[in-house]
Amino acid sequence: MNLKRTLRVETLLVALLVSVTTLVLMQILLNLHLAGHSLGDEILHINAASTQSANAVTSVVTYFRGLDTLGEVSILFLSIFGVALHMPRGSKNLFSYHNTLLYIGVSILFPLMLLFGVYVILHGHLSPGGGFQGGVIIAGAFLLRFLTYGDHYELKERVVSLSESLSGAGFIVLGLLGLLVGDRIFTQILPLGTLGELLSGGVIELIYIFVGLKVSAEISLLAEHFVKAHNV
Amino acid sequence: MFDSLHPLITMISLAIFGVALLGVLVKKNLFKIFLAFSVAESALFLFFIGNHYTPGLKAPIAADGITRFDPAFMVDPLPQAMILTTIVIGIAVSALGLSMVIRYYKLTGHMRIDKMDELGEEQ
Amino acid sequence: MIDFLILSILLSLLVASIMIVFSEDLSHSVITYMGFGLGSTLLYFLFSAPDVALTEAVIGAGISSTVYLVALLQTSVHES
Amino acid sequence: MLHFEATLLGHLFFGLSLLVIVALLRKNDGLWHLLLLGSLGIIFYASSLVTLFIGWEMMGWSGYFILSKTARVSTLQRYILFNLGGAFALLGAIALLFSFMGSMMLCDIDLTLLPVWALHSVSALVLIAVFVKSGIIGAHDWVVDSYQEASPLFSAVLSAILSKAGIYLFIVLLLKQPHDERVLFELMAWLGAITSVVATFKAISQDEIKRLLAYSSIAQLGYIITALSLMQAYALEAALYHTVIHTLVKLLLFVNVAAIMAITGKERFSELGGLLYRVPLLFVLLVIGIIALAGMPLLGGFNGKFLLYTALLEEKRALLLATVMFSSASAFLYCYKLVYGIYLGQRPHDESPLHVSPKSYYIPQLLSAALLILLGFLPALPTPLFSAIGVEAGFSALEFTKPSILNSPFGSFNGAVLMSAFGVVFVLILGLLQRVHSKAKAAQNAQDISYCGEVPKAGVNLHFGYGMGHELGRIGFIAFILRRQSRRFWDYLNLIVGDLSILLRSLYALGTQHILLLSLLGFTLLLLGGL
Amino acid sequence: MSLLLFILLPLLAIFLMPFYRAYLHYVSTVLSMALFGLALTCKAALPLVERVAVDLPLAITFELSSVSWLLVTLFTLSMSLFSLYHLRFSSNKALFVGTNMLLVGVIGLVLSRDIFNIYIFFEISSISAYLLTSLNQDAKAYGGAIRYMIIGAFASLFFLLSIMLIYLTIGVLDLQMIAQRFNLIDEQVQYLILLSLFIALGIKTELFGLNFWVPDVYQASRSAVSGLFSAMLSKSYLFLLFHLAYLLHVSTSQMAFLTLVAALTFAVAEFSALKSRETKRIFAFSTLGQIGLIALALSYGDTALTEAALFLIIVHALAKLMLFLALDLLERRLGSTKSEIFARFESLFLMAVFTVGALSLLGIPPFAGFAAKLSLLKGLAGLEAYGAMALILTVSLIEAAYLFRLLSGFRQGEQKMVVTLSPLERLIFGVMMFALLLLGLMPQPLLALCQEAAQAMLGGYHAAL
Repeated sequence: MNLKRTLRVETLLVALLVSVTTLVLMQILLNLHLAGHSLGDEILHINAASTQSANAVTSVVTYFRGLDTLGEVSILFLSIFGVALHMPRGSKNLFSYHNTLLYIGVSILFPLMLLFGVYVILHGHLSPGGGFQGGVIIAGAFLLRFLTYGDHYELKERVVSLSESLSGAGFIVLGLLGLLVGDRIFTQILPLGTLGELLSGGVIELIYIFVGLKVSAEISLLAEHFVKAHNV
Repeated sequence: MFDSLHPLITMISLAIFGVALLGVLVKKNLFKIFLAFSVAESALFLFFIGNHYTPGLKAPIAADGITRFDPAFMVDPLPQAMILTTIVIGIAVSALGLSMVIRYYKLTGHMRIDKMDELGEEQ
Repeated sequence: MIDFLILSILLSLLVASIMIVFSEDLSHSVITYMGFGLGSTLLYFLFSAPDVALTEAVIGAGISSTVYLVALLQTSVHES
Repeated sequence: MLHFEATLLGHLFFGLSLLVIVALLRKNDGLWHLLLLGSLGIIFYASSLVTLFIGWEMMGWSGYFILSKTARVSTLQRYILFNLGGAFALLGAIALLFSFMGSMMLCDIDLTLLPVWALHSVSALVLIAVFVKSGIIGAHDWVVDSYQEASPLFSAVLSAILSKAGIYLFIVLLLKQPHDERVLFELMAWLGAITSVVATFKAISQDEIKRLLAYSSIAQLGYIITALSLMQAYALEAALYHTVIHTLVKLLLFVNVAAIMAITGKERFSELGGLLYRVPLLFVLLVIGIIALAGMPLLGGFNGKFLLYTALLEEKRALLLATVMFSSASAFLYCYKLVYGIYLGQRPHDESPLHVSPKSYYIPQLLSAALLILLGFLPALPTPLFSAIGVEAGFSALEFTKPSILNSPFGSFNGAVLMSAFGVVFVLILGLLQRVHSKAKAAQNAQDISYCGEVPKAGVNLHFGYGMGHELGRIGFIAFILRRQSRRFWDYLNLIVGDLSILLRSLYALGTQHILLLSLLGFTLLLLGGL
Repeated sequence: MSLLLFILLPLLAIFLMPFYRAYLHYVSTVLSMALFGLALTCKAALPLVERVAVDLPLAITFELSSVSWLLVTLFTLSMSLFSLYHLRFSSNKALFVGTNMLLVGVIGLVLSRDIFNIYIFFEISSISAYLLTSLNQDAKAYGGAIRYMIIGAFASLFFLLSIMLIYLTIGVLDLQMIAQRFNLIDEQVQYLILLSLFIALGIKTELFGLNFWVPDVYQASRSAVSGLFSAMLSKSYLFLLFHLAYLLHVSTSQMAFLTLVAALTFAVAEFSALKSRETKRIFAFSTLGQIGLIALALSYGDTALTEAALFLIIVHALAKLMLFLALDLLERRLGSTKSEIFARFESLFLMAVFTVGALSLLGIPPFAGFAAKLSLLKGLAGLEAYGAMALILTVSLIEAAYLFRLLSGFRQGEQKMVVTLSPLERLIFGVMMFALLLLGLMPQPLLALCQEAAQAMLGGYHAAL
C-alpha cells in the first residue's frame, strides 16, 4: 500500500468525519431500549391459526407481507431488465474452458441442483429456504452450465421470458383472486392443511412456487447476460 | 460472560458501517464504491438481526420437536423477513449498478468517479 | 462459547471490510467480499435466522460471485 | 376570480385607452392590441384587487409580445423585469392588504385601519409599481429603450396609455391616506418634480426623436406624480386633466413622428430637417402638439399646469412650485428642437427619396388635435367629470361656472377668448412663413448656418436642431444631471446577481462524493446539534 | 374495487409484456388512462382504507385519502399524457417498463401506510428512475445514471437505518401505529430517526443541501423522462416527507428548520438557473425552485398554505410536463437542448406552448400558476410570514429573468427550421395549455378539492401546535 496516496489530507478529514458520525451513532444506539412487544410476537401468536406454515418467516414473507415480496420480485425483474438492456447478450462466452472433467461433473450436478432447488422451494413453509433461495439454486445450476458448456449453450429466450412473465402474473392473479374469493387482496383462498405437512399453508406454497420460478428465470438470465457479455 | 451481546454487535456492525461509508466517500473507483455500499448494507443487516437475537432463542420454525410458536423462545420472524427482502433488493441494485459501470467503462475507458465529467454546463 | 464465536466472526468481518475497502487490487476486494458474505452467513445462522443465512449463502455463491467477477473481467482489475 | 364595477374613473381611463388603441389599430398587430385593450379594461373596471392584478400582468406581457417583434433582447429583458418587478411589488402590497382587510374587494379597503408600518409598506410597494409604470427617475431605465425600439405606433400606445395605468393605480389604492402618515408622499412629490427636471434636460440632449419623446413622457408623468402626491382636490383635478392632455398630446406626437419615419425612414434629428414644405399638414399638427406639450397658455396643455400651480400655491409649496415651473419652462427647449430638427432648417445633403405617408397616420393626429383645440376653447369642459371623481375619492367638489372659464382661488382665464386671439396670430404667422419661403434660398455650405463658434465638419448636417443640448453639458448642475445614469446601477446589479448565480451554480457542479460528503456532514452536524 | 389495483394492474401489464411486445405504447396508453378513470371513480368513496391480507397490526395498510387521491389522479393523468405523447414512436420495452414501474413506485409511495412497504416502493421508484435516466445508453446517460444511483443508494441506507430503528424501538411498521407510540421512545432515538428520514427523503425530495445532483440527472435523461421525474417522482416524495412530518408531529423548531431548507432550496435553485445555457438544466433548476416553494408552503403546517401547496403541486406538474414534452419534441428534431435552439425553430404552436408554460411557472395571470401563487401569498399573509412573502416575490423576479430570456430566443436567429406537429401532439399540448388557462381562470373547484385534501393531509397536526 502506498501510504502517501492513501493518507491524503482529504481522506483523513473524511475519516475524521466518518468516525465522528459513527461514534455519535454508537453513543445513541448503545443505549437503545428495544421495544418490549413487537409485531413479530403478534405474528408468532397467530401464525399457526392463520397460515399453518411451519416456518414463520415464510408466512411473513408470503402471506402477511406478501405485497413486499411482490415488490421485491418486481425490483429484481426491473434491475435484471436493466442489466439485459445495458449488457446485450453476445455470442461469446467469457468462460470457455472445454474441460472434460468439469463437463462430466456439471452433467451430474445439474439435475441434482435442479432437484435441490425444487426441494427448497417446495419446502419453503416447512424449513429454511423458499422461493427465492430455491430459485437462485436452480439458476446456479444453469450458471454452472454456462461456465462449462462455453459458447454453444444458451437459454431458450422464449421459455425464460414466458416462465418469468407467467409466474409474475400468477402471483398477481393469486392476489387478485383473494379479492374475488375472499374479502381482500392476498388473503388465504385455499384450505390451510395441517402444520408440518407438505400440503399446508394454503396459498403460501403456490406463491413460493411462482416466486421460485420467477427468480430462477431472472437470475439465470442475469447470469447469461453477465457471462456472455457482448463486447461493445 | 457479557451482559448481553447487543452492545458488541452494535459497536462492531457500526464500525463496519463506518468503514464502508468511508470507502463510499473516499474511494474513486466506481466498482469499489458499489462494493462499499453492499458492505454498508450488510453491516446494517447485522445490526438489525443481531439486536433481535437473544442467546438461547430458536429460529421461528416449527420443527425438531418444536410445535408451538411462542415469542418466549423464538426470535422475531419479521426482521428476518424484512432483511430477506432487503438483501434481494440490495443485490438487484448492485447488479444493475455494475452493469452500468461496465457499460460506462466500455464507453469511456475509465471507471473513476472523479473523472466523470460528461454532464454540466459546458457539455 | 457462542458469544465468543459471534464476537470473533464479527471482528473478522470488521477486518474483512477494511480489506475490501482499502485493498488496491480489486480482485482481492471481491474475494474478500465473498468471505465477508460467508462470515455473515454464519452469523445469521448463529443469530437463529436460517432463512436469511440461506439467502445470503445462495446470493454469495450464485449472484455476487458472478456479478462481481464478471464485472472485474470486463473492466480493469487495478483500482486506478 | 374576476369582479368588475363601473366607476367614473374607470370610464375616464378606459375611454382614453379605447380612443388611443382604436385610433392606432392596425391589422398586423390587431390581436395583441385588442388583448392589451382587454387587459386595460380589466384594470380600469376591476372591483377586486385580484382582478386588477390580473389585468396589470396581462398588460405587462401582452406589451412584451408586441414589443418583442421589434426590440432587442436586452431591451425586452429590461422591459419585462422592470414591469414584473413593479407587478410583484403590487402583488406583495395586495397580499399585505389582504392580511389586514381579509378581503380582496377594492371597496373594503380602508387604509386607516392599517398599522403604521403596514401602511408604509403597502404605500411603498404600490408606489414602486406606480413609479415603474410611469418611469419615475431611477425606474425609468426600461422606458426610454422600449419607446425607442418599439414600433412607432406601439410607442404611442406605451406612452399615451400604458404609462397612465400607474396613475390609475395610485388613485384607486393610495389616494385615501390617513392625514398624519404622509411622509412617503413628501418624497414622492419631490421625486416627481426632480424627475420632471432631469428628464427634461435629458430630453433636450437626445438625438433620436423617440428617445426625446420618451424623456418628455417621463417628465410629464413627473408632474402628474407631483400633483397626485399632494392629495388635494385641485391637485387631483390637475393630475386627471394632465393625464388626459398628455394622452392626447403623446398620441399626436408619436403618430406624427411615426409618419415622419414612414416618409423618410430616418429617426434622428441629425438626419432630418426641412420637411416643412413637403408635409405642411404634419408640421401644423406637430406645432399644435408641442404647444399643448409645453404647457403654453393655450390648447389645453396649459389647463392641467394651471390647476397644478393652483394646487401647489394652495398648499404653499413654493419650492416645489419653482421646480415644476423651471422644468416646465425648460420643456420649451426640447419642443423647439422637435419642430426645428424635423421641419425647419435645411434638408440634409444625402437626400433619400421620400415615401408617401399613409392617410391612416392623419386620422389619430387630427382627432387629438381637434380635441386639444376644443379643450383650448372650453378649458372647463371636462372638469365636472374630474370633480365627480374627486368627490368619489372623498374630496370636496370644485365649482366651475362656465365651460370656457377655468377659475381658481388665484385667478381665472377664459379659453375661448384666448384661443380666438391665438388662432388669429397663428394664421398670421403661417402666412408669414409662406411669404418667407418664396424668398428663401438654400445654404451653399455648412458655414452659412453655423455660428456660436461651432466648427462644422464637412458632411455633418448642421442646423439649429442638431447638436442642441450639447452645450448643456457645460452648465454645472445640468452636466451633473446628464452624467448620472441609473442604468449603471442596474447594470452593476445585473452583474452582481449574475456572478452570484454562477457562484451558486457551482454547487450543482459538485462531484458525487462531495455531495455525499456534504449530506453526511449535515447529518452529523445536525445530530450533534440536536442532542 | 381495491386500491391495490393501482399497483397490481401496471405490474401485471409489465409482467405480461412478452405477449404484446409490439404494442407496448398502446398498452401503456390504455392502461394509464384506465387507471386515471379508475382514480376518478374513486372520488365518491373517499376516504378508502384497505388492509392487505390480514388485520391490523400486521396488515399493510393502503389509504386513499383526499390528498392521496389528488396525487394519484395527477400521476395517472401525467402518465396518460406522457404515453399519449409517445404513441407516435415505436414500441419501446425499456421505456414501457421504466415508466410503468415508476408509476407503480410513486402511486405506492402515496398510497402505502406501512413504512417497510414504503421502502419497497422507494426502491421501485428509484430503480426505475435509474433505468429511465440511462435510457439513451451513451456516456452522458450512464454518467448521470451512475451518479443518481450512488446518491440513491446513500439515501436508501439512511432510510433503512430509520426503518430498523423504528422497528427496534417501537416494534411496529404501520405509520399510524408508529405515530401513536413515537413520542414514547427515547428522545435521542426519535431525533435520530427523524434525521435519517430527513436525509433519505430530503435527497429524494431534492431539498437544498441534498439536491446538487438533480440538474445532472435531468440533463442525462431524455427531456420527456425528466418531465415525468418532475411531475411524479419529486412530488410523491414531497408528499411523503411532509406526510411523515405531520404524522410524527415534528416539533415547531424542526418545522422551522424545514422552512429554512425549503426557502434555501427555492432561492438558490432559482439563482443558479440565471446564467445557465442548457434548457434541461434550466428546467431542472426551475423544478427545484418550485419544489422549494411547495415545501416552504407545506412547512408551515397550515391549512390554507397546504391547500395552496397542493394546488401548486398539480399546476407545476402539468406545466413542467408540458414544457419537458415540448422540449423533447424539439430535442428530437434539432438534436440539442441548448438554449440556442429556441432561436432555431419556427412553430407558432410550440412557441405558444413554451410561453404558456413559462408564464404559468412564473405565476403570471391568467394562467394557473397565478392562482397557486396568489393562494400561497394569501396563506402566508394570513400567518403574517412577511419575510417569506418578500422572498417569494423577489426570487420570482430572478425566475422571470431566465424564463423570459428563454422566450426572447424565439425572435433571434436567421435560419429557422419549421417544426410541424402532428394532430395528436397538437391535441395533447392544446389540452394541457387549455387546462392551465382554465385552472387559472376558474381555480375554485380544484381549490376546493385541495382544501379538502389539505385537511386530510394535516390530520391532527394543527392540534399539536
